[in-house]
Amino acid sequence: MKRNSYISKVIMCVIIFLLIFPLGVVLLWSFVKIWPWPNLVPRDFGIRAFEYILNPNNKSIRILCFSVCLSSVVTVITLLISIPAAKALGVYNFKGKDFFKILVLAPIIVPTIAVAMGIHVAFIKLGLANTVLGVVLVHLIPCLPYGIRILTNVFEIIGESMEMQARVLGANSIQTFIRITLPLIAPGLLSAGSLVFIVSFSQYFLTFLIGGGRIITFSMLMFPYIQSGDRMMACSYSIVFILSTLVILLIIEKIVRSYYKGENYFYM
Amino acid sequence: GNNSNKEEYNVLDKEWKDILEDAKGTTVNFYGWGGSQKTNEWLDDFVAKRLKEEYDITFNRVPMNIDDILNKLLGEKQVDVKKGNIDIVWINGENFYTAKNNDLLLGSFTEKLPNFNKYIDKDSPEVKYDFGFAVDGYEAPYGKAQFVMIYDKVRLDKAPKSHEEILEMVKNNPGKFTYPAPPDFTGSAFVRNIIYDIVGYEKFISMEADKERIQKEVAPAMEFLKEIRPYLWKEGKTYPATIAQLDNMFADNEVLMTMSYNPNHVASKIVTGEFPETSSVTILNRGTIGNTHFLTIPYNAPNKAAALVVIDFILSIEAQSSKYDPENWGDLPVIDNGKLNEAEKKIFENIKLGKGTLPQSVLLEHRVPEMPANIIPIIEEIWQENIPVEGE
Amino acid sequence: MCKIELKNISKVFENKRVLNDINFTVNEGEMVSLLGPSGCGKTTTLKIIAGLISPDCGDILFNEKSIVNIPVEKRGAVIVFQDYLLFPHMTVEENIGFGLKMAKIKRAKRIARIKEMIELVKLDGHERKYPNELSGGQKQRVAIARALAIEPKVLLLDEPFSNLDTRLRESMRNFVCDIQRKLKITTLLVTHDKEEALMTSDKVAVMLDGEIKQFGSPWEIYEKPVSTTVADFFGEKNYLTGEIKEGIFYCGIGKFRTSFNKYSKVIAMIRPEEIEITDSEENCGLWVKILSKQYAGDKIYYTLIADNIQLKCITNSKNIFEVNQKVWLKVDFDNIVFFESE
Amino acid sequence: MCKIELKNISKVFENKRVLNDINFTVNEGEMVSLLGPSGCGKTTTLKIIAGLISPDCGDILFNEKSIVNIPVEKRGAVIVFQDYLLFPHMTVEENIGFGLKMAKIKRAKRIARIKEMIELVKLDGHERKYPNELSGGQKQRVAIARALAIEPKVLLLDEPFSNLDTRLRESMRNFVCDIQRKLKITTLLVTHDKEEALMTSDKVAVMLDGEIKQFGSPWEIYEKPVSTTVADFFGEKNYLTGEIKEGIFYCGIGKFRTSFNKYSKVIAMIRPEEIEITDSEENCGLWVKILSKQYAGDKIYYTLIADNIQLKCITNSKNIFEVNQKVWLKVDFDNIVFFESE
Amino acid sequence: MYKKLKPYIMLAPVMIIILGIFTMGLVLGFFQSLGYFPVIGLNDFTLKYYKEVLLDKSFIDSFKFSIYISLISSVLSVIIGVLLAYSIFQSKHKKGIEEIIYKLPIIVPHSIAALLVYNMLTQSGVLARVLFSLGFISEQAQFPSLIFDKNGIGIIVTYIWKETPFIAMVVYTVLSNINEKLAEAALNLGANKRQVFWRIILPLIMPSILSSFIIIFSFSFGSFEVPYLLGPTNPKTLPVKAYIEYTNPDLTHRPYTMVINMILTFYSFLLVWLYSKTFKLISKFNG
Ligand SMILES: Nc1ncnc2c1ncn2[C@@H]1O[C@H](COP(=O)(O)OP(=O)(O)OP(=O)(O)O)[C@@H](O)[C@H]1O
Ligand SMILES: Nc1ncnc2c1ncn2[C@@H]1O[C@H](COP(=O)(O)OP(=O)(O)OP(=O)(O)O)[C@@H](O)[C@H]1O
Ligand SMILES: NCCCCNCCCN
Ligand SMILES: [Mg+2]
Ligand SMILES: [Mg+2]
Repeated sequence: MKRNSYISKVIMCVIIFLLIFPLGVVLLWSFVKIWPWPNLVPRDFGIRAFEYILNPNNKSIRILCFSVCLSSVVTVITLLISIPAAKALGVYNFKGKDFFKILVLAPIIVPTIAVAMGIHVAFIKLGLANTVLGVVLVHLIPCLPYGIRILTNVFEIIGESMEMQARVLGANSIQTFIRITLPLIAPGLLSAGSLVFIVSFSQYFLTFLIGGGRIITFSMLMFPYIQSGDRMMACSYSIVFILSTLVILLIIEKIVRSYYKGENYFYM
Repeated sequence: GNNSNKEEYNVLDKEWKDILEDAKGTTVNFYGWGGSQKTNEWLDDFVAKRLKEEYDITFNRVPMNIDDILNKLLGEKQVDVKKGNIDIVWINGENFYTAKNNDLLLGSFTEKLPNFNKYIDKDSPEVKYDFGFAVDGYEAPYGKAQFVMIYDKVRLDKAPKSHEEILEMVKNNPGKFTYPAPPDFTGSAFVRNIIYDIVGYEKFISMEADKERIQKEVAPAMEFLKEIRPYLWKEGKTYPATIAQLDNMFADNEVLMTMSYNPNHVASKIVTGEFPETSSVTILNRGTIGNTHFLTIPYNAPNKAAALVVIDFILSIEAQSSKYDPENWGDLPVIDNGKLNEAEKKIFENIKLGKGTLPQSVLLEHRVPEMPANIIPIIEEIWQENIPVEGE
Repeated sequence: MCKIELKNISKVFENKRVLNDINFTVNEGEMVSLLGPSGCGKTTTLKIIAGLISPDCGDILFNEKSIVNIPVEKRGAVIVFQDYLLFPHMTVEENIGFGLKMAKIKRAKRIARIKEMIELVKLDGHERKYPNELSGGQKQRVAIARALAIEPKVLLLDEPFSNLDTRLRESMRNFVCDIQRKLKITTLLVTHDKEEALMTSDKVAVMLDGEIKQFGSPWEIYEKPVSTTVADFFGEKNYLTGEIKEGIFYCGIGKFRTSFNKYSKVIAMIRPEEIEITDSEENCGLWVKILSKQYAGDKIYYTLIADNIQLKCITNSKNIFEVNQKVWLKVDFDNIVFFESE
Repeated sequence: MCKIELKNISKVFENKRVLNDINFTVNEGEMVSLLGPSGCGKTTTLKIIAGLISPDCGDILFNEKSIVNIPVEKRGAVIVFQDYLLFPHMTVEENIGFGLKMAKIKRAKRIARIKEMIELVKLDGHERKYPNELSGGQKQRVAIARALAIEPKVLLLDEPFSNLDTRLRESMRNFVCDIQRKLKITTLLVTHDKEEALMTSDKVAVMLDGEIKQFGSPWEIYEKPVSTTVADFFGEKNYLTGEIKEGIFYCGIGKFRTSFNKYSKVIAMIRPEEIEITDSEENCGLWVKILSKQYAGDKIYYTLIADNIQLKCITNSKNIFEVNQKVWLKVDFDNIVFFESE
Repeated sequence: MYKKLKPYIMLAPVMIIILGIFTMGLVLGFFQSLGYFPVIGLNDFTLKYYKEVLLDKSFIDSFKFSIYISLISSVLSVIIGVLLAYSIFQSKHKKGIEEIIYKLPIIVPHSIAALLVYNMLTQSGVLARVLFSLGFISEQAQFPSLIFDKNGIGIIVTYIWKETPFIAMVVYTVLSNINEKLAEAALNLGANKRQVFWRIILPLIMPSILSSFIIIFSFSFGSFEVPYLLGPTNPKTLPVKAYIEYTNPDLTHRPYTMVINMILTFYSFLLVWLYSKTFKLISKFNG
């Protein structure tokens, strides 16, 4: 028993190291001026990129805040409509269930550029192009599959019996949802939520197209630098991108946990 | 804004002072590639600030790749959107051709711009033609680029100045040279430069887009590329996909040379510290391709008046000289030197040349025109068919 | 205060008819026990009443009104599930207070009520524990407390005491019955404990294979079972097949006088506790041998053999006999139950 | 065939001592019942023996060898869990066959064994069902079958029959006992059913508050409880505090002759079934009134009152008395248990 | 009646968005693949683009390469991801920092991931430098070609790096929702830890593994960024081919883009469908 958990600890540490080390290199690169072969350590450091990002003229920070809000809204909406769908797919048996299960994956399966123009035309017709609402809606597309699939798995495991118990005790469907379903799926909600946030936060093609430049997100600022190969810029933007996402996710996690923990103390 | 639909329609009929009046207090949306810190900074810090001071125009830069811009316009065109978002687009070459051909642009507007009339040599092929296509006033020149190759004096003592010297260099330094695979913009330009260097440029300038003919003409160049292939990086079995990667490989000492369509590129890379101080540019003796990049206005620009004002401002001495300063951007000016007075000439002369770059005069001496844009994809196709080898 | 009527309820699961035309009525404030072997459909019946499963056909009336279309939470019928179903993310307190909160009971009142319930189910000191920190019996008590806390109109108990020891079971049972009587909660109790069923209920329903086989007062069910299967349900019985002719019952172990004469071919059911054994010969005895013996504290279970027929016998543990001992057996055939045999 | 010894086992959960210095031995092939109120630590004890929880201190020996460092799966001690813990993704068959598969039993043999077990626990026709399609009792039977299928050395049963009806319970119990005896499986049975404990076990351990209070044969435990708490465990008792002087027991309801004379200040424990009531005055009777009565099929529970002292009495249901009737009470004070009182 | 409709009602909002926004896009894309694109003057329906693309000899190579990349990377991601999730779950005595940091790569967009793997694995990358300074290689050229190589190592590594934490996160979420007493029960019945994992844990988390596999497989099968940035010049993956056609300023190339995309879409659906079917078969008969 002891030996086994030792082995799994080692496996865990090795994998985590391999996952994290390259990120450390990214962090390093965001301060690197020049790093010629075969040096193990960069020759010269600088903070040009961070200076640029913090320069208010190019509005990076303002756009970052806007992006965070936008993606948060997208995340909330995605989760709200994913929960019933996931519950239907996870708990109930009905005709065409398998079909729906594959269909919700469509946005991942169908390459975005194949549908982009059609979506754009449709959004223009609906008057949604170049609006925040339009961007929010179009972000739902790549986000929904993640939300639904993860929550479906969770619902498959927890089933419906707890909700039934709550109903029997006099909770109506809304109360049941808030008091029982939500807390029970909270861990899954956190996973799904963070993933959805990330997917929305890193969307740029659809944002370009539907936002039309009216709506500028942080990834739209960042991607040109990645493409242009300015590693210091790209890495700095990435670091800001990663850190802000991380902060958001940690805050959400804290809030969720404290909400349900807090219940223990002032639940009456 | 304070310009109704009707006025927009007639913006090209208006007096310049009315246009200035209309533009006042409005916002203009400038769409273009946003992958260069210097370029962005110049627009955000200099242009935006000056526009506000001078014309009370709010300058909004939107970083967007040209293909996304075109797709957006194309989508709007399908539904016939009268009022879009884009006021100014940074464009050139094939993309301009596409936009113009599909009626995505406002029309001939350059004659309206006082600075265009005052400073630009309208008869220069670099202004009249964009990759061989007639501009017809649909776009105004913004800056000039010219193909150069970049090397590090410390690592490579003799920079190649012709295709023969390139062959010699790769033979001496196997695995230390490569170029981005077309259709990368710069990689494609390298291939064309080799073609020019081997078979001359003249016959291409007015050539039809006929694949067989082109194939025959470029055959010697393809032979050359095959000849150097075994001495290239990874024995020419694969090529970097983007110029950005080649730049990084050069910065990391993985290869001896990189290349650029911007002769001042090396200077800014030295300033940022990415390239060593000893980096320098070289050009081919038989000339390297130069081109001009332009600014245009989409057919459905919401604020055409301000777009005109902004483009006019960018054509001013102040803007062009500021842009030329390697401290700011280092982009070659489009202004005709002959149309400047002494004081104005002085302004340009006083600008310190960037590290590692060549003086404008040397560049202009070795400048050859671009091929027509519709030939380029054919050449890229030919390259694709001839050069890359499938794995063993 | 709610009268429950089940009318022709049927339910099929995967081609298997689990409930077949169930009909019974529980009057206001009554406590009815539902007995039946494992898998006969008891839980399903409760779930249908609560609204967790909808019946394939039939109707359920609460106070003469059909409720099949009323949502679960509006029915006011609370189940205590066989497998507890405590909310894992809530403490004992919170679990118990859940229904009260749903009913929007004021905080102060709620706290008082939770405290009261916790005392009644003897879980003081466990208030802040989460379900996974409780023992089986403790979980069951929380489930009971949670249901009773909201004083439901209808209480559906699915083997609520199965994991409790005898004493606790008794006290919980008394406590539930008290509340039930005081508040006139119409109650349906599923239990496997026949004593529990007989002692606590106003009526008993015996269910077999998805059908109600007998529905009546405890006394009726125990003393006048309609069939041997129902009878068997209250402990193993001795059955003697035989004939009654002119007041005499002829069977494998002998002939006995009886006053019963409805049928001639009969099965006599003799409860093991109706058989007396002694070592002193008294009137009209029968000579049997003890085959085996099991000590059960206040009782002893014997297996007797008489003329190749095995008989079960339960006596109190005052007279202890040994295996293989020969004893005299006494049965009062006047008071036993006869079923017609075909 | 395995002797189990528990030596000074203790366990603390969150500052609460759940097991306190537990010591007992189960001999090879013996069946020992573990009784105790809910939450006293029975499940914890079983889990410690199986290796699912490690004790804070103490040692466990299987056949004189310490096994605290042997992993769970090597111990060969199988638990039937109180909450079944069936594998939700496996059918009934697969659940039952799981242990066999783990033991690398050949397919053909496995199938035969699974079939046999399914028949024994009477689940024919449910082979292909998943746990969530089973009733409570059916689940419990699968859990039992799953454990027995692998014929373990040590069998730990945690209230294995709590959700079964009396008859099934009895037949399952007999079946488990048969296997247990045949294969000499050392068995520890947690049960709340005192009869079950007394009837099936070689020894009984009574656990209270994490301590073994008494360990002995069923007869010892029932007839010679070491304390009133142990005694109470087998049903409610009547306790009379009094004094014994010169062969006479003086107490609240009168004075009685007795042969017991160890202590003078005593508590007499009278089991409700040791009290006889009649309506005809016989020798040495006492006059009492019936306060309440509960019908329980073969028995009737009476509460009697004599001189303001309530007494519980259980009689068979032959003589039925009415509430408020006055009856004569008879107790054999020679054979009752006296505890010393302080 | 309501009971029967309920799941459909619950799915409705999602379906309205997915179908509503998607159908329009898909139909237009499909029309364009058939050569109908009026705005640029293509007005006739034709199958010629399909024919051209399907007959192109490099198409098959690209197709194989795409499948190879996404299959290898998805399978490896799943294996490593499950291993990671399970080992974190196992070694979890109290909540550690590892529970957060392993998720970091999920936050990183794919293009940054490509950049990052590039930084690590090129001949002048961190790994090569480390090997050089340890004396394992004496010059850059000795370092194997892992980026832009025909085996797609760079692409695969990037996907693995990116998707492993994704799998681990999903699996870990599900793992922590599984009643851990089931594992106890299995141990108790004589299963060792390995068997507990294979027989109890894995089957229970299998549905989640399946759906995350499908997600990452279709994602990597259909996205161009990583192979575009790190792939060899030849063969290109299908999405890269489609992307290059898409960015061709000559809009008459657009139908080729759409043909490739339609083929991609078709095959993805086919593979996902086949996969879930076989999975069902396997799980039915393994008893
Ligand atoms: N994980 C835990 N954390 C804290 N306390 C626990 C935990 N598990 C059990 N307990 C406590 O330990 C005590 C003994 O539990 P155990 O499950 O052994 O009781 P039991 O004798 O089996 O009771 P029952 O008959 O009700 O099943 C109980 O008071 C219970 O609340
Ligand atoms: N979801 C289901 N699918 C298929 N069969 C089911 C389902 N639920 C229950 N059953 C079957 O219906 C029958 C009745 O189940 P029910 O739970 O009502 O029994 P019960 O009387 O409560 O038994 P127990 O005393 O064992 O709990 C059982 O045979 C069971 O196997
Ligand atoms: N393009 C960025 C998308 C990031 C989300 N990836 C989640 C993992 C599955 N592909
Ligand atoms: Mg049941
Ligand atoms: Mg227990």
